[in-house]
Amino acid sequence: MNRRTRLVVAGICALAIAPAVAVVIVHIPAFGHHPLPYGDAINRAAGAERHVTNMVTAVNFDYRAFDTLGEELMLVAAVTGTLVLLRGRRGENVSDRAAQAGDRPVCERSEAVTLACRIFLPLIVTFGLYVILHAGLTPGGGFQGGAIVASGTLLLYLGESYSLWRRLMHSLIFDMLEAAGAIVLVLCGLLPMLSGAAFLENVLPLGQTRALLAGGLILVENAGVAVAVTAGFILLLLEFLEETRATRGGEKP
Amino acid sequence: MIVLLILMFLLVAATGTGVVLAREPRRQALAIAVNGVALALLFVVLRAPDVAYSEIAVGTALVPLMFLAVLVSLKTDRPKP
Amino acid sequence: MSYVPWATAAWLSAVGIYGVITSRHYVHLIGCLTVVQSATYVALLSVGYRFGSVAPIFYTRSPSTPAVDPVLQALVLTDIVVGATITALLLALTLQVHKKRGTVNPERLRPFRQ
Amino acid sequence: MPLPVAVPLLVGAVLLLVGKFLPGRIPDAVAAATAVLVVVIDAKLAAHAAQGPLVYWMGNWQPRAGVTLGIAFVVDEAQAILGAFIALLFAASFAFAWGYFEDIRAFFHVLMLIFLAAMQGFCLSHDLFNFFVWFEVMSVTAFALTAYRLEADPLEGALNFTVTNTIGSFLILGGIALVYSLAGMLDFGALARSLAHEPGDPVAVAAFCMIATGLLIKGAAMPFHFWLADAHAVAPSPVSVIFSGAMVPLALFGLGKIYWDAFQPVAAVQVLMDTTVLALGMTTAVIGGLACLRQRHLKRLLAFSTVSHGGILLIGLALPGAASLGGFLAYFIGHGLVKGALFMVAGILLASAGGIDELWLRGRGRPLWPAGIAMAVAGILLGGAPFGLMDCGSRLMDAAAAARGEDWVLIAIVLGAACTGGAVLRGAGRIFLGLGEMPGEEARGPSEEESEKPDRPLWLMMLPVLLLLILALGTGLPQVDETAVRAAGRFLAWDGVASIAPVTPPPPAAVPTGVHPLVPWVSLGLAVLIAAHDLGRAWLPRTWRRRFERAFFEPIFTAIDRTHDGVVGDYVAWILVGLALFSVSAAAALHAG
Repeated sequence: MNRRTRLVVAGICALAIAPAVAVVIVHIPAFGHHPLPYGDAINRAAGAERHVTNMVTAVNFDYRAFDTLGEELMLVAAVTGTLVLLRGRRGENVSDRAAQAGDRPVCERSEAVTLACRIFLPLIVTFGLYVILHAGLTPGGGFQGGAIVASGTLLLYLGESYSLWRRLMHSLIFDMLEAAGAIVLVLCGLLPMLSGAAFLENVLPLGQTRALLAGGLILVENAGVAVAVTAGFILLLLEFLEETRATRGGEKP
Repeated sequence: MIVLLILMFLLVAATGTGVVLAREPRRQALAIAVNGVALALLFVVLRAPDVAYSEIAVGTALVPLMFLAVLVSLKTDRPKP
Repeated sequence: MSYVPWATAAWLSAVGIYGVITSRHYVHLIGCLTVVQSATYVALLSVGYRFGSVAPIFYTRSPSTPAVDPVLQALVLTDIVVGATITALLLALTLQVHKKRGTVNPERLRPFRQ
Repeated sequence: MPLPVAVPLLVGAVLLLVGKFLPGRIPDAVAAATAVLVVVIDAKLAAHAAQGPLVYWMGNWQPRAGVTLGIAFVVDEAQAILGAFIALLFAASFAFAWGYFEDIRAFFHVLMLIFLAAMQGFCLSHDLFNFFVWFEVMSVTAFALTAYRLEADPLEGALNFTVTNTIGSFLILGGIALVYSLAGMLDFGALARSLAHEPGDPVAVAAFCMIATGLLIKGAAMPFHFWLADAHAVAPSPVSVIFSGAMVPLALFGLGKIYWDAFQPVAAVQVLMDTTVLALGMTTAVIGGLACLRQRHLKRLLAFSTVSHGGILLIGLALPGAASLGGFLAYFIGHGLVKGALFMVAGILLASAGGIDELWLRGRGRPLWPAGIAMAVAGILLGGAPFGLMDCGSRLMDAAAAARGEDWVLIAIVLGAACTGGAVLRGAGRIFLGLGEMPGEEARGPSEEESEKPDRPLWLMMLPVLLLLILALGTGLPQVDETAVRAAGRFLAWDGVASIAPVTPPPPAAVPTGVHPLVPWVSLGLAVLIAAHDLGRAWLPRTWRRRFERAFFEPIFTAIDRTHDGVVGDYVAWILVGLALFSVSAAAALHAG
């Protein structure tokens, strides 16, 4: 098929699908008035049962923690796959130092940029950590905070230099951190079984509602996710940025 | 409230269309970031601050960055014919 | 009003698929896939929304305040991870394909060319 | 009960942590031992589940006041046996790959173990979203594993695989959103109870169509199957073993699961299953078989045979009743064993003979004669021979179809089996006996040069092949029919409701016998005839070749070639065609209901 045939085929199909979509849109329960028995049950019960005030965290790390386990392992698998894809060609040996940028000129950063990055970097990382720590109380959690911290570290690259960022972001460490985060999560499932409880059952003391350290196992899982996500995303960024360096003779940094 | 919701939905639809229509990949990376911001705003209005956070971190920072990195290396890469 | 969210989701997926079908650059195609994915976020969160409710976070409120559905928000969080990981994998694949074939035009990339 | 998932995940994560420091073959051994351990766990679960379904709530979140709060695993015999089989296939694949991947840090083993865990989760999960999560983990690992060799074709195949299957998973998510808007629940049992109140709701039907399309994309049914030939043909052989033997049929089983566990109360969905899905299965079986004959790239040939047998499995799924589901289960396992063995033979050829092109390999397989015997046996089994586990399956499907007066369904099964068996027998004859000087239609099939690392002794690679074939042959006993039908009957009666209501054993279903005892012979005869025809073309009269083949077969083969062009945009357009088909037939089904 060339592009035009393809579009014609797709158009005809769209004509067949569109009425079906319209029927569904008309029949779906009205927006803003859905029956939500599951969500309501959680909203009613979780605060008292798990001593956390962020229901999304309660769902993510307790009621449906098994989903989170799968999700984290998906991240691990995807990062591993990306590493295979990108590192396979370069070889493992070179991946722990900054690849040569060839004959590219090193661009000087203006002092204002450096200064701004030096100010914002700690702010962003602190904010990320705050988001991670307050998972049980206010919006946020290991996943969001981890992503924030990971993107924050890029300011090092922007403000200082690639090689400094590369030296600090030692890939082996993040490999291991990522694996460790995943192991923590699986163990959160398995260890309660040793005491006769169910897989992923929250057996730890729950602590005080509205306290930072409340929620029992939720805290541990949150930490595991935070570590795995931070390390995973830093690794992804690392490999993609390394890729921009790996070839010689490019004209543009 | 309803007006705000409708506006946000339309904004998301518009920026999403923009992502598709930005055929030049470098501009598209920017369009993705804009779409991410629009989505995050919609999520706030839909009372989902947790999701908004992660959309901001992932959709407007990490994903466009990966796109840009790939575009740069596609450009510098000289494949053997 | 009631139809707007669903129409938005349908529109986003339609326009995204259109982009995938007509794309001439694999990176652009991946961008279009993220648009299709954003349709799923919109649909899921719209299902969980309820007029006159608060976010499902009861730090300053009593847990009996009517709130939107936290389960769907957790699902969307997972969905976002799915999206990011798949995007990363696709981008890595694209990079490698470019190294081997020298093109990222989806129409010129066909395994088992005769 | 969560152990089949948790154990491989833990081992995988630990391997990722310490893989760099492990010497030599330790990751191989650890991974294989883990797979064997999962087989043992699943077998124990199957033994326990013989009394009744095992229900396990993750985090001990029992349902409260009729509302399910957490995620459940529901294990009955059928699922536990499937899980054990999948883990067994992984063990065989690890044994086959012994020493094959000794590169950096055991990444291969990590990905494979996560893949194994995801399949176990997908098989046992009883929660719609959790089901999706494991489906997605399965996809992500599969994408990465396809491209593992980092050559041009694997990368392109992996891209097509990723894009099409990602669209599929978005469709599933959309379906989940629709279902949730109706029921506000995710547990299968709760969903079924809630959907039973609205048997004619178009939203429920649309949700089913979207989820089914997503699963059929992964299950490679027409017209969603295009990615499969590109991906399975280029993945490393040990990975193709899993893709074809377990992943594709498992996606189809997933379709059965969401249908029987959740959507069965919706009348229009029943109609869809009876008509559209059955028709898709039959078309897939035939088209896949024809396309299979056309190939000269051996792994691509096997990939199309997977498409065809996936179609046959879909027929077994679409016919209602315990007998045909029992047939599905037996055929699932039988096909997985045979197809696994065949992909391993292809791997042996890649490693030891240095190629995968059927015409190039002609006669070069002679020194590897044990592999040739294995390939011929596997071809006979694929062709529908009247013994072995696959035969149990097709016999039961035969009986189920006949019981509904739909005997004509058998034509598709026979054609699919005969074409694929014929193609495999042709390959065996040409490669290992040097027959077939004059190539036929397959000569213009696409191919490429490739090889895999030639460092493993033949006996090591033949061992798992033999194991799989012996299992496929030796388990075709009459008792198997009985077990399959019993397990299927209990699955149908229990699986959906077990999470929310106590269950009692269903009345034992009678084990039907195939009503057409000649069918296997016809199918096998046809397969041998096809192989003989293709290999003996040189002796055929020229007028026959010109008149008959050119006029009749060439247009078909050309059309098949044209559509399988490898362009991802086309594949996505075909997905739209399938969706349009579902929309129209769903509208018809709703109208009729």
